[in-house]
Amino acid sequence: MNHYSALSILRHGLTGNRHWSRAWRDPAPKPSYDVVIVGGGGHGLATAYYLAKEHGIRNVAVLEKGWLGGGNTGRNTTIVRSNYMMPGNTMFYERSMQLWENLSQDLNYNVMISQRGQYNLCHSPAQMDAARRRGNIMRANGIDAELFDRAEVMRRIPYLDYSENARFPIHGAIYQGRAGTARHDAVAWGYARGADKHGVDLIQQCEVVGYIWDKDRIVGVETTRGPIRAKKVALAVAGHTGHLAGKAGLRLPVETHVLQAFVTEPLKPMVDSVISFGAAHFYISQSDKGGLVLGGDLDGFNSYAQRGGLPIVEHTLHSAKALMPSLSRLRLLRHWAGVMDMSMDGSPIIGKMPVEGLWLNGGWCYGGFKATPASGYCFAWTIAKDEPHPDNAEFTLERFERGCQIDEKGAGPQPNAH
Amino acid sequence: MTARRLPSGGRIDRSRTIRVQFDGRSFVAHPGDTLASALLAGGQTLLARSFKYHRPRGLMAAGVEEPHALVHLRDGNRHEPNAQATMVEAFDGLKSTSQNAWPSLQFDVGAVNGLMSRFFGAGFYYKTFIGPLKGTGFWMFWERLIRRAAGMGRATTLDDPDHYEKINAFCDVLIAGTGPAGLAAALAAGRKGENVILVEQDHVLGGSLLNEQAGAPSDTWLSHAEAELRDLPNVRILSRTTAFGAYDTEVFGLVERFQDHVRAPEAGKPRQRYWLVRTKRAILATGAIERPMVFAGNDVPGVMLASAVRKYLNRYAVLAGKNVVVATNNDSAYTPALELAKAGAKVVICDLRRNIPAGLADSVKKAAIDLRLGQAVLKAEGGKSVRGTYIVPVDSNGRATAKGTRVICDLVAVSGGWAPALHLWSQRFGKPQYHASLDAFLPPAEKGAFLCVGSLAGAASLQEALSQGHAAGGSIGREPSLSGPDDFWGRDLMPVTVITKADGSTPGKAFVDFQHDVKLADVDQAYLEGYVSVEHLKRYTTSGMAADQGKTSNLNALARMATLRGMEIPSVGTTTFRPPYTPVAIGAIVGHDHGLYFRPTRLSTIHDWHKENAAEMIEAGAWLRPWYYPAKGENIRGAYIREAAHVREHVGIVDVSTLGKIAAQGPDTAEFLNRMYANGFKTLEIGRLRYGVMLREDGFIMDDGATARLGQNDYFMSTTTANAAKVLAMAEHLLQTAWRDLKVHVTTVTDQWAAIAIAGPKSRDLLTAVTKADLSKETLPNNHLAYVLVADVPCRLHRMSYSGELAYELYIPAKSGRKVWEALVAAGAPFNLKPYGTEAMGALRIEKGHVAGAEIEGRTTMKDLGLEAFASSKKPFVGSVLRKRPVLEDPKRPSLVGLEIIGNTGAKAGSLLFSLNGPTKGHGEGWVSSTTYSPALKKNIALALLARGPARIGETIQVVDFLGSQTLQAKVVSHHFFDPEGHRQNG
Amino acid sequence: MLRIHCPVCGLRDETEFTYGGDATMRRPDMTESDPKAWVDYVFIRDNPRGPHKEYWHHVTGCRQWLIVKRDTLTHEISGSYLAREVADLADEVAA
Amino acid sequence: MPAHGVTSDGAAVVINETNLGFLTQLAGWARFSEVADAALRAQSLSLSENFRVTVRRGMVTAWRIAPDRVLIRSDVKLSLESSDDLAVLDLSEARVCLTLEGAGAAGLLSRVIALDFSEAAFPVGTFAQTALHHVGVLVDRPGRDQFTILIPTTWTTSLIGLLTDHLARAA
Repeated sequence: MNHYSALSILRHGLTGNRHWSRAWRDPAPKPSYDVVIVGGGGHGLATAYYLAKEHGIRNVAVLEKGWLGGGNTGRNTTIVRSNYMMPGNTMFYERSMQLWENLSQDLNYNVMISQRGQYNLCHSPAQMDAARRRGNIMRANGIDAELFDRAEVMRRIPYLDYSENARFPIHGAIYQGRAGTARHDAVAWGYARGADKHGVDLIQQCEVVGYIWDKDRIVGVETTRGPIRAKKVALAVAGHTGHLAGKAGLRLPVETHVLQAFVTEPLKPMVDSVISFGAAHFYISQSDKGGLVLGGDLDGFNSYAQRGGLPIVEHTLHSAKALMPSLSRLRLLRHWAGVMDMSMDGSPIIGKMPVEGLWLNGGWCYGGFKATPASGYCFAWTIAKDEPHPDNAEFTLERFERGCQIDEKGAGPQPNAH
Repeated sequence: MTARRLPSGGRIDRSRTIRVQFDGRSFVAHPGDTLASALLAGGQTLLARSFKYHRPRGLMAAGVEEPHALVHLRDGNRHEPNAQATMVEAFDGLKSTSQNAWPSLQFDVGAVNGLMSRFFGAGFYYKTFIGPLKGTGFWMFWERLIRRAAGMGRATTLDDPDHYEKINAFCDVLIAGTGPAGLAAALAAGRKGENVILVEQDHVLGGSLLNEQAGAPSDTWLSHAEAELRDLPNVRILSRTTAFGAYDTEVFGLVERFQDHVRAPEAGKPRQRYWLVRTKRAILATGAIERPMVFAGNDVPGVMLASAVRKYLNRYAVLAGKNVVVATNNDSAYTPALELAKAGAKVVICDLRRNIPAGLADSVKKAAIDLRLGQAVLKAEGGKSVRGTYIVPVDSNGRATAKGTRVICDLVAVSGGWAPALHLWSQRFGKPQYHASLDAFLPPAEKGAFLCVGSLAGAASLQEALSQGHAAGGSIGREPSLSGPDDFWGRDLMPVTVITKADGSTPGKAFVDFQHDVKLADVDQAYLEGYVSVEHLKRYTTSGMAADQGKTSNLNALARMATLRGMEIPSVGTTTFRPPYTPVAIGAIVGHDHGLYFRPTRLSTIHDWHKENAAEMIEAGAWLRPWYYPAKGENIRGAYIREAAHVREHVGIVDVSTLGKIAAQGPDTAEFLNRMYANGFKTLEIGRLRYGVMLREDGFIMDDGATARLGQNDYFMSTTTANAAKVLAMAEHLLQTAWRDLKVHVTTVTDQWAAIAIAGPKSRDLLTAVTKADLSKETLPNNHLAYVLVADVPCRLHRMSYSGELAYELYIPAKSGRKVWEALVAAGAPFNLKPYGTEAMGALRIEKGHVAGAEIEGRTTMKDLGLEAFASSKKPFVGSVLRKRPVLEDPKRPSLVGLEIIGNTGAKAGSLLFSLNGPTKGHGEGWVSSTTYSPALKKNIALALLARGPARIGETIQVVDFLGSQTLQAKVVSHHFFDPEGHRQNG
Repeated sequence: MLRIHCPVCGLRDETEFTYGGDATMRRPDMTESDPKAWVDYVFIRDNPRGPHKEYWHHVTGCRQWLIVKRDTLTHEISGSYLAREVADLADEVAA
Repeated sequence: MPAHGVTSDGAAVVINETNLGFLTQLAGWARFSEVADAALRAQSLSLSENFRVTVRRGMVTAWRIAPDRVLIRSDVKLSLESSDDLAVLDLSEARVCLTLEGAGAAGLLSRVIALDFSEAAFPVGTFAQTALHHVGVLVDRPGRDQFTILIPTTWTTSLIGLLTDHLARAA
């Protein structure tokens, strides 16, 4: 295993880059493990990493049906932030932010955390009030937040539409300076390399097709590479949670929906922070490579196809030009889609399931990427200790029958509204 | 490289001369040229600098696959970055400049990166800049510099002066591509009478036929075919149009570059048009893109695709070089080689294959071409222009087997086979099939409603392409017949494109992805590090992720990885293609839907009066509403306090037309309302009103409003402005599914009625004067309605109060809204009537303790908001079971209270509440939902949700606004601040 | 973009409709007082990967609620019905 | 109003707001066909089985807008009463009537409405309920180059603005 540093780059460069070793091993599955994590995305890999690092549980396998990081980890708009106001969410996402802030050093892998700040624009006095409530909760919990009036927003991001023509004038914005972006693929690879270093087996091209049961207890998984027994089976399969939980006889408060993302041709630096439009679901940032990364609404109907439609392309680009008229002559380079587990209140589920032997981490809606470190951290804790960490204590499956939905938007039990 | 324009030939209009500019230098061109062909004709071979190493780059291609020649186009507010010179039609006065180079294209400081390239390998950034300390500061310091160096073109922040349109189109068959196969398909389908949309990205039809020498036999067929198609009224031909995306249910997105080939669009013409096409079936005839080869120096200006060299020669009459090395692994490069020789170039062909078809060998011999079989270009030499090649004999893996020879040349024409342009197909259906003999991915000839024809489907000859097209179109009329050169690339291709030394390395940088500067060595390194799946390879090296989306690189990267892994290409995988096929301008997709037309605007029929009377307007969902009516020099605070005080003292009117209104009709309406609302509605009498609260299915409050019973079967529901559509949709859903037993119809009548609230102690007097009706307390008590005439307009008067004053809502036939409003204003003078806006309305309702959107925010229950008394316990209603879930019954939940702020400063909505001496940490004990200065109480007051709220009345608490650095104290009081007994509204 | 057949209006763009989710969920009777039944109805979904019966509201057209049979993996639509005309919402469209 | 102009294809259009007259919705339940048909016969009309075909006689027009609803435009107010089988609703104030005329009328509508306005797909004498810039409208085609659009009153200014914006940009 190479330690990464400027020095290692120098050394390998001088020897023709012919001696790099694998970032992670490619082991064959063993017959049994202490913990089998299903899903080799950011969450599954982070879980494995923290299981090994924090809890010393190293006899772990991560099973991935395709290639590591091939799901939503590699399909999102890379935004990280911790501006949540609902109890249960606030500190969870802040833990994630704090883990992000030192993640590159922790993993010895530059995941390119760029704390370039995020603006949530407000377009009415009511939105300003709601932003103030959110910001105050953040501040009272030790999280940075600022509220800007129109003049300040105009000074900071002058290229938005402040003209008479703006259909929804900008009244102000709530800003989190520590928010920003990360290099999404690097997050998966960094965790993979870290987990591997601690002895975790990362097994790609290994699809889970069913469970091994001992009476009514799950004791392993059936895979395309044979049966693998495990003391604990943990699912972290965003987009496919319902499908795999279904095989264990669980029905979930989750619908699977498709979410698109967009990138323009590469440009010299233009947008230096993350900006979220408040008049429609739309946000924009610029990647280090120069492409403007745009995000919008869900396509709106149940879908497992990693393919979006034109209505949302139009909706997103309408919003783009409405917010920033000069985008008009720039060109959309590519749009793609991922499938999201949209939960009934917009918040995730992390915990032990009513089926013995099964743990689940899912229902991330669009919040999954920014949650990756805390999700892995808390899920690992929950699996290792058989009880939730305080930061994920509210993310239970039972909250719906108990009446404590964590509904950040107040949109109600309508998955496509979150 | 010594390109020049030939004295004759080509498909350009030599009768006219135009001038184009590049980096301030002027070039002569002719209509029919592209910017690329004009620059090439003028000898400008250096056009760009590469992304990472800032290497000099020229033209590699002549079409959409061009990876190098991206330029800035036009200037000022029409400035546009990243334009492909090969796709820009030349027009007189065209201005272009180079990008990503400093201080100049010729001497670019960034080229120093090239010297450091051994350290900039795959994954460079992931391994460096991690920083010695904790935190993100170290990386972010470097990131600023890296961002500046990255990116390609520079964008303008000026508004786009041009306009765009969207057009909805429908057809029976959409045909993408007007090469021989596409035209044959269009002819057959057109003759059949199908509605055809025929799409061509070029400005002329013909596709690959245009690369034939002018005057070729196919020209006659082409002109006849085009003439016939243009005569068919059922065929719509869209040239300068790209089908950029294929979507579900046979929907295609096209962008027509309607006026992009001129300096500025003609007056009235959109720059581009976005066609949204719904078709029954699609015929894809999008052709194929030639593959480059991977060898050292394969990016040096002067190394071009053989097909591009041919296109420049035959279409633009530009001879790209005099001494040409043709490097190929298939037959298709022989035609350009022969044509180049004929045009006077000295040609050497090195073909990887040891044997070639006899016919080819003969013709080459006749043309005195130096043919070297079993050889390949190991290295192209040169900096800003190619100077020569190093040619070696190679084995079947593309490895040099012996020392080679140096051949001086000024042009290298390369063909590494062809890749069918299956992007549209793949966008829709995903993974295509790999065909080993063609070393290419191909779509199936037919899938769903898609047919693929021509080179896209691997047609082996011009005639086969025509036949496929003819059949796909419906085989109507005579099948076209044409013979072309016998040079099918797939006939005897040797599937090797990577040329290395015997040890597998390249003597210099060999590029796989040109635009992103991904080298063969980067692929090799990715392999070493285990990034071996095609998606890892792509993401780790960024191969295929540039603006050309890997049109020339995907297959070569894949092939290399397959070699390294010792696998077949399909086992390594293929990436699926994502729309758009080529980048599309954002403005084109937006059309008119920006600025004021980003979303439609909803206006009350009284709107113009408000504007004429200087109201400040405010967005409320899609509506604009009067916010306040400032007197001269008055700010919002002054205005709302004055307006609210005026209502309490005299009388005011406010436009409430935005309230949602629903007609609920039918014999079972009472039962329907009884189920919809938490309140009982069975006993509501005709002529009476009742306030109601409606829950979501999960038991949280959804909306509130008053319902009037107008007749036996006839009810009038009102909703909040925000929730009107949601309530109607839910009612329709229940009535059409679970409650089909109910004979009820609901219809929106929001637009049928304008509405004005008249509030204040003088409201009855005013209305009596205006209506001449008896509106006394006895005839029209609170929560009753009456039918009145105002200015001869028959209206309905609801007596109900939101402000807590004696108040009415007047429902007016919408189109008479302004007339009635003006009648009230006119008659109001003696009563000192003033209009008021939503801000004063808010102040009044807060004084009265009524909840609104800030309290009904999707997470509050009836209990939370002190509305429990309205919930009937005698009947089930929507949400009645789930509202009783355990956590929702917890008395510790934040519940509605009033706050009297101590001191002279008002609290801000969104402030948090804490116990007086408790810590100000965490989520607090509640929050301030709505605030106002109360003119009636002469105090700053607020509505708030406070844990165990009602039990804490009398307590003093802290109100903290961290964001505004403000800590206040407030007394917890009942939210019914003003006239809690309702004397005024019931008076 | 989906093109959805409305039995009243004909084949229309998805943009004329709003989505209403799983149509196999049967709303408990109004008199049902067991919270479990309501929790199930309101929150819990089968969320199938493949054939799906779902509500669409033709909101800018005839304002009818439809039940559409659509595959969540391929997006292929294989039938649409007026919700009001389907006798038993859970079972009828199974054919 | 009227607004004269051309589309970007150069085809002429005239947009005009005309008097709607009276608009009445009849809705019903199981006996709707029978009851509505009877009510329509009083106006010398009949209930169409078809949701596309406009039924017109003289100054009275009927559109079957849903299985159990029909919308009637008339020059005089209809004297109909609600009953247990029929719900009568006056919507005269809830819609504004816009006419588009000229060779460019269909082309202009194609730019703002997702429908096929070719004569084969949208024959003269038919109608459709659809979305114009996200707003539900009813489009009727009394003549080849002639369209009538019923727009919800409060959206009218905005939608006319969008239509005339197309003409203004194309001017």
